Amino acid sequence: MTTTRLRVRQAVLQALHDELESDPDVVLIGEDIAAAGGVFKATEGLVDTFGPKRVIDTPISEMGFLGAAVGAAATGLKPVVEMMFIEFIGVALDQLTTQAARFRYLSRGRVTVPLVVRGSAGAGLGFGAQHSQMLDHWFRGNAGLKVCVVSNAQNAYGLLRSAIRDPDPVVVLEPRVLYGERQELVVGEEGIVPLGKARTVREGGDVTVVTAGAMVPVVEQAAALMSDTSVEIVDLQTLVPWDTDTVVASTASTGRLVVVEEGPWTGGWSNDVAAHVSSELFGRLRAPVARVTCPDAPIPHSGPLEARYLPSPEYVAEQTTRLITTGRAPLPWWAEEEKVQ
Amino acid sequence: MTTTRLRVRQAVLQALHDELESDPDVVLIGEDIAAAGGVFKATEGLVDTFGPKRVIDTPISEMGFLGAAVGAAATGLKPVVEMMFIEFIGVALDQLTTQAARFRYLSRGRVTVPLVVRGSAGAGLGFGAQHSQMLDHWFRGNAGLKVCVVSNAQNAYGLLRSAIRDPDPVVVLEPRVLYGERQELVVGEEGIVPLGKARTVREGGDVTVVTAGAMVPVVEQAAALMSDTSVEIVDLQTLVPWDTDTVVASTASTGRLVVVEEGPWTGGWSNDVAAHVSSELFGRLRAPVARVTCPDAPIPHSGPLEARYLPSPEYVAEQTTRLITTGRAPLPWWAEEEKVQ
Amino acid sequence: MSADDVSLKRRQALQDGPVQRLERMMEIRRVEESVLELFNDGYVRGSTHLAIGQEAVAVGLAAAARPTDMVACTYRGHGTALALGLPPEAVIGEICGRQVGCTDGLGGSMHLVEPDVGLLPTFAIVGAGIPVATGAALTAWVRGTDDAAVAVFGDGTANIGAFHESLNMAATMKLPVVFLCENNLYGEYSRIDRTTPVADIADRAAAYAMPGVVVDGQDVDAVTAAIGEALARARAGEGPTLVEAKTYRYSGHSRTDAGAYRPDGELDQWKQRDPIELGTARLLESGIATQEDVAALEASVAERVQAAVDIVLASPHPDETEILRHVLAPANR
Amino acid sequence: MSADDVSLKRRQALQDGPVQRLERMMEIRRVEESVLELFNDGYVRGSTHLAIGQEAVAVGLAAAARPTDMVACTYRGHGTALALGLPPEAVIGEICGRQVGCTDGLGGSMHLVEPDVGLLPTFAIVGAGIPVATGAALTAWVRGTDDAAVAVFGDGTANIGAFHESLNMAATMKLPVVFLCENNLYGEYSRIDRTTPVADIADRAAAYAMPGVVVDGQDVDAVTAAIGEALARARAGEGPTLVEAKTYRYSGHSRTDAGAYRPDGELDQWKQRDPIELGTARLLESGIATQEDVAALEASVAERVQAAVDIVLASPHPDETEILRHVLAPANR
Ligand SMILES: Cc1ncc(C[n+]2csc(CCOP(=O)(O)OP(=O)(O)O)c2C)c(N)n1
Ligand SMILES: Cc1ncc(C[n+]2csc(CCOP(=O)(O)OP(=O)(O)O)c2C)c(N)n1
Ligand SMILES: [Mg+2]
Ligand SMILES: [Mg+2]
Repeated sequence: MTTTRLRVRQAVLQALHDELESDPDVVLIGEDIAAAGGVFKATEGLVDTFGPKRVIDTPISEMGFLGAAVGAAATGLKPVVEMMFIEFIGVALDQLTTQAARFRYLSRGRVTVPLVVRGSAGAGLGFGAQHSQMLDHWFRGNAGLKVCVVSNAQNAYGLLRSAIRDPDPVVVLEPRVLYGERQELVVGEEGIVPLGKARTVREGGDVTVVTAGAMVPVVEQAAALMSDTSVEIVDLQTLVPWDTDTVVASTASTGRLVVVEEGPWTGGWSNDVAAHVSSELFGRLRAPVARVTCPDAPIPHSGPLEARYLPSPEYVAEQTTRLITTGRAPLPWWAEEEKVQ
Repeated sequence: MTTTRLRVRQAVLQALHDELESDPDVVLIGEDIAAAGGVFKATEGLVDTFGPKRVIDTPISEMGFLGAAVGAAATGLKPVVEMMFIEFIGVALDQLTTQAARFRYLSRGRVTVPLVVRGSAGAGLGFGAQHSQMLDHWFRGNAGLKVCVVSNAQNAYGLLRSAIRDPDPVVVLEPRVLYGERQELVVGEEGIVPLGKARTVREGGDVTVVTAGAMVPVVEQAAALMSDTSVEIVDLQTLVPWDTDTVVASTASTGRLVVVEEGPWTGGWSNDVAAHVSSELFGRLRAPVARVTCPDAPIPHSGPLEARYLPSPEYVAEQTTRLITTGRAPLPWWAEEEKVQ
Repeated sequence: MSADDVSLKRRQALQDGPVQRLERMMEIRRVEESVLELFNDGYVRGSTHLAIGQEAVAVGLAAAARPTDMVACTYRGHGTALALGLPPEAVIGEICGRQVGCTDGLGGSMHLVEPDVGLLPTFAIVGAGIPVATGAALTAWVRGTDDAAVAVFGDGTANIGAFHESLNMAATMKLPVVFLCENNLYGEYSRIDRTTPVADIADRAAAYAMPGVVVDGQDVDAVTAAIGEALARARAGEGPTLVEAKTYRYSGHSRTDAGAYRPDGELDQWKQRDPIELGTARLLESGIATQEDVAALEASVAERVQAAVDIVLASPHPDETEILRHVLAPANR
Repeated sequence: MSADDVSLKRRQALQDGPVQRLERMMEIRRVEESVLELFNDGYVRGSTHLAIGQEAVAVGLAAAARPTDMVACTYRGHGTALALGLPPEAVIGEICGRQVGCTDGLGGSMHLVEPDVGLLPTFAIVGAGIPVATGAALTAWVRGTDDAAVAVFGDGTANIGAFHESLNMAATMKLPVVFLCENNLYGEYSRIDRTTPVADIADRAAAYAMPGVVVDGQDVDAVTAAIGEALARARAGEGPTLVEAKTYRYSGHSRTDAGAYRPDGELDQWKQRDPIELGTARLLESGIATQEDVAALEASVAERVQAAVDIVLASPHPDETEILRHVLAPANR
């Protein structure tokens, strides 16, 4: 078992490297990923090693190059597309959801699309309202597509390798705010993280907190703040299909569930988790399922506002504590503010 | 109060006519909506009455004309865009979600986008995997945008007029399968249906069924099948913001909630409703909240399969009855099938 | 013989000569006419887009391309699918949602497919196939094979962003792809001059420093030659070509459209250059076939298509469990 | 005097003469330099895209257009915003996320706005502003006013679908819009020849039967004239024009980019045609200004920008409750 210390961005690079090396059908496609090594340097040097037919720079044409990746995948390659900021797929969504995710079905398994779309995502760096969203909701209600979210260097590496090997299209969201985070991780085959499996980050008995992506370290910090509470933390890793078994089992054992999502209150995956668990464990929960999310608002640029917009460790701890002590789902901060007004 | 008997498509036409007439800033934009009167004939004759500067044919350029509508709205017009099949917005989503829905915020209220996007949506007519989805999930998790779904001629008329008058962008989904349905409805000011308010279709005491769009008549038929059960039916009408008060009050009185959604199991609005009600009425429900949806699969063309894909009155009745009799959320049919396999 | 063997054989038959190409055009016409009848008899749900009048483009493409050249085609794809090799029952069966259809009836009229003769799943979203064909060409470019790809699309589609992005990208990278515009003068109910300020779509090639060629889309030999040349350029690493075939659809846009927006006489004028009649006349003139040969061809085509219709109507709808198959790879469900 | 009055006054000042236009170019340069300093000092979060070297395009546009002509501009918009009239503190304040910024600090560097001088919210998504400007022109066309609209975008953006769709639609409808391409040779880290097979973006106008004009983007007078002509065509109902201004950005694409991908000497070569130096030389030559006048201008600009920076740094961040304001209209929350 090989371990090494890498930042999240380097782990992505390593995963891409390892897959390019082990499978000649893997190609990378995106804007400024070859000569320039990518805006986030997640493809740095790969064109030197693998050449310009494996690491392919494109014009600024998301529909064109995402669609080209779909066509390449349908004809035998395994393209990995870099969507520099995941918002950019808003000009090309059709190719992923309405084309790529339909080919298998519309050919009864004869034309398949082993495509990966990696996108940097999420808030926290002041990129403002058009460069800070998670946008997983665009992909989730779309059969044929898998969606995962990275939370550390290990799963940045391991989920990406799984995604590339997967015979169907997969979206991998990489929270931009984590790119610089460093960790000792396992690389090589043992470092591969399967799709569809959650990871229990920390065990505990009082409450289960299910989360993903950049909220994982936030929840870890929140748990550290709640010294009197034994918090079990589950990192979903894959949002579609999400690991219902792990979440239900954990919640059954703690009797309480808080779902912490980076994303707006309305329409996010935390609703799916809350709906499922509430129904599955009906009558067996000690408190209602609580959701901790961002408000229904565009993401502000200004530092203090963006910090407020995102769930903080303090806020997660406070909401969780209130759930436990009151046995009722606490109102989110903006609802409290509205009540005051 | 003026009433008249119209099909859903005619109610849409009437609403457009009335708004074009009462507000010179209203313009219609879309493919083949002027000379040809629209693929679904929802704009028939309007160009003759209001002229080619009010009812505007465009090239096949969804990004171009949706974006133009955004620009026109930002500079004082009130454009109503026809998205012939709502899937087509997959090549243009950015303009609605990332531009239109952000202008107010990014100008602190000084540049606003009173835009309506009407799209025919949903399954049931054999249009296949790329012309049959609801796709409301693309719009829901996007602050700044409202979303409503039509279920009859009255709200086809009334929601559209509200949407056009609304100072913010609104998506109106029109289930294609309902266009031919005829009803006596109120037109004029009294026929306007406010956004954000659900409609209690039928009162009952045993179970609340919350639904929307083309599932409303399906649920009505289901209720008729369940002669021993007193079913209260709530038509949400608006998905964002949805009427939590009406749903919670109804469910509080019946003690049971079934949410019937045309859309896949994963990622749909029924999760939001289930999550909210489960939490809000924790400990006060007689059974878990049940969801009745389509499976996570592309929409099949073949008639019998499409009929199976969509919740039928029989299926809704059966699921609802099982919920009531067992006190547990029934498995959906595809999970039953998987268990058997 | 498996279904795809049949398709391949049918495809190869086009190489046998002009008679076979004429026959295929006749078959396409007859299938489209049957589809119309089946529609009127209530066997067809959803939408169907007929390509009567455009047979020469489909057959010319199929004659020029290899079965390994991948084709991205549109919802108006019955003719192209038949030309590329799909047997009539696979096409008609799909349109009727029957098991015998090429996607088991799950796709419908707008979704035909047969990868073994190069037909990618056809596209119901305007323009979506253009980047996908470009991607198929990318595969050939990456692998260094001499395969090429073809994107088939209409005149109206030349106004959508994917057209622009794909032509630019293909030209920049010199990808082996042919952009084949079937200019039938209309996008749905709009005549081209109401949506497009240039007369020839081929002129847009200059914006990408790419050759643009106009070809008579009613002349199967001319189409075959033009696409053949473009494919040869592509295989030689000289990059993409935009080929515009001037053609006409006799019917309206889709099943519900009578085409009333067309100027008087336009249809009749185009019918005077009917691709099947032109093809027939040429064979007769050159002595390759006699009137009797042609009549026999017509009869055998009619018979074959009728047999296909019978097969289709005897074929069941797919089983309900099919809904859940092929959503994801088996191990991945 | 409200903020927008200040902006309008500043906009009108550009009509006073060449000195004012030179001064505005100097101000833009000085603001961009300050932004870089503020960034290095940790006051700027997220991304910033400087337009040093491109000042003449911004000022030429602002001089040619009326405040009622709506402009859709990009994330590289500080210069255009200042040229159109926004005062330095509104721009710098926004970049620093302060209350004094033009969106109260909620937008940041990529999102500037001032409708009273025609600046729509600037666009951080490549190409998104082009259809929106087309829509602003649509409003003028529907209402029959003689306002026009301008879409500002880069060379790299000429490869995105929205460009194509908008130019086609505007040409078909003869909408009063000017498509202004700031060709600074690079889209992020890619030189234009690696992504675009034509040398002049203006050549693409032919694909829409629209005039395409190349103008020296370093010469503020030339830019003013070219855009002025295009606007006059637009107002006269003659339709859109594609104007390509050849220019150069001295810095990298964004804050983190040193621009190392550029060939040696390229930057220096362009600096020899610096828009501010060219403008200064012209004023000196024509005797409109003396060296002393220019020095005084420079000093006053530096002072004004420094004052703006002071205002910004004294301005608080917006209040947290601002997050929830302006999501929807007040009655609609
Ligand atoms: C993105 C998108 N917009 C609109 C449509 C509806 N639509 C289907 S076919 C068609 C006309 C296409 O015209 P053209 O490209 O000339 O092809 P033709 O139908 O004439 O073969 C339109 C507008 C669609 N399917 N997809
Ligand atoms: C749809 C989309 N794709 C990619 C980007 C990332 N991006 C931002 S600026 C830029 C380069 C644009 O180049 P150009 O049009 O030449 O404008 P310039 O930056 O040179 O002014 C890119 C690729 C984006 N913001 N939006
Ligand atoms: Mg056409
Ligand atoms: Mg540039």
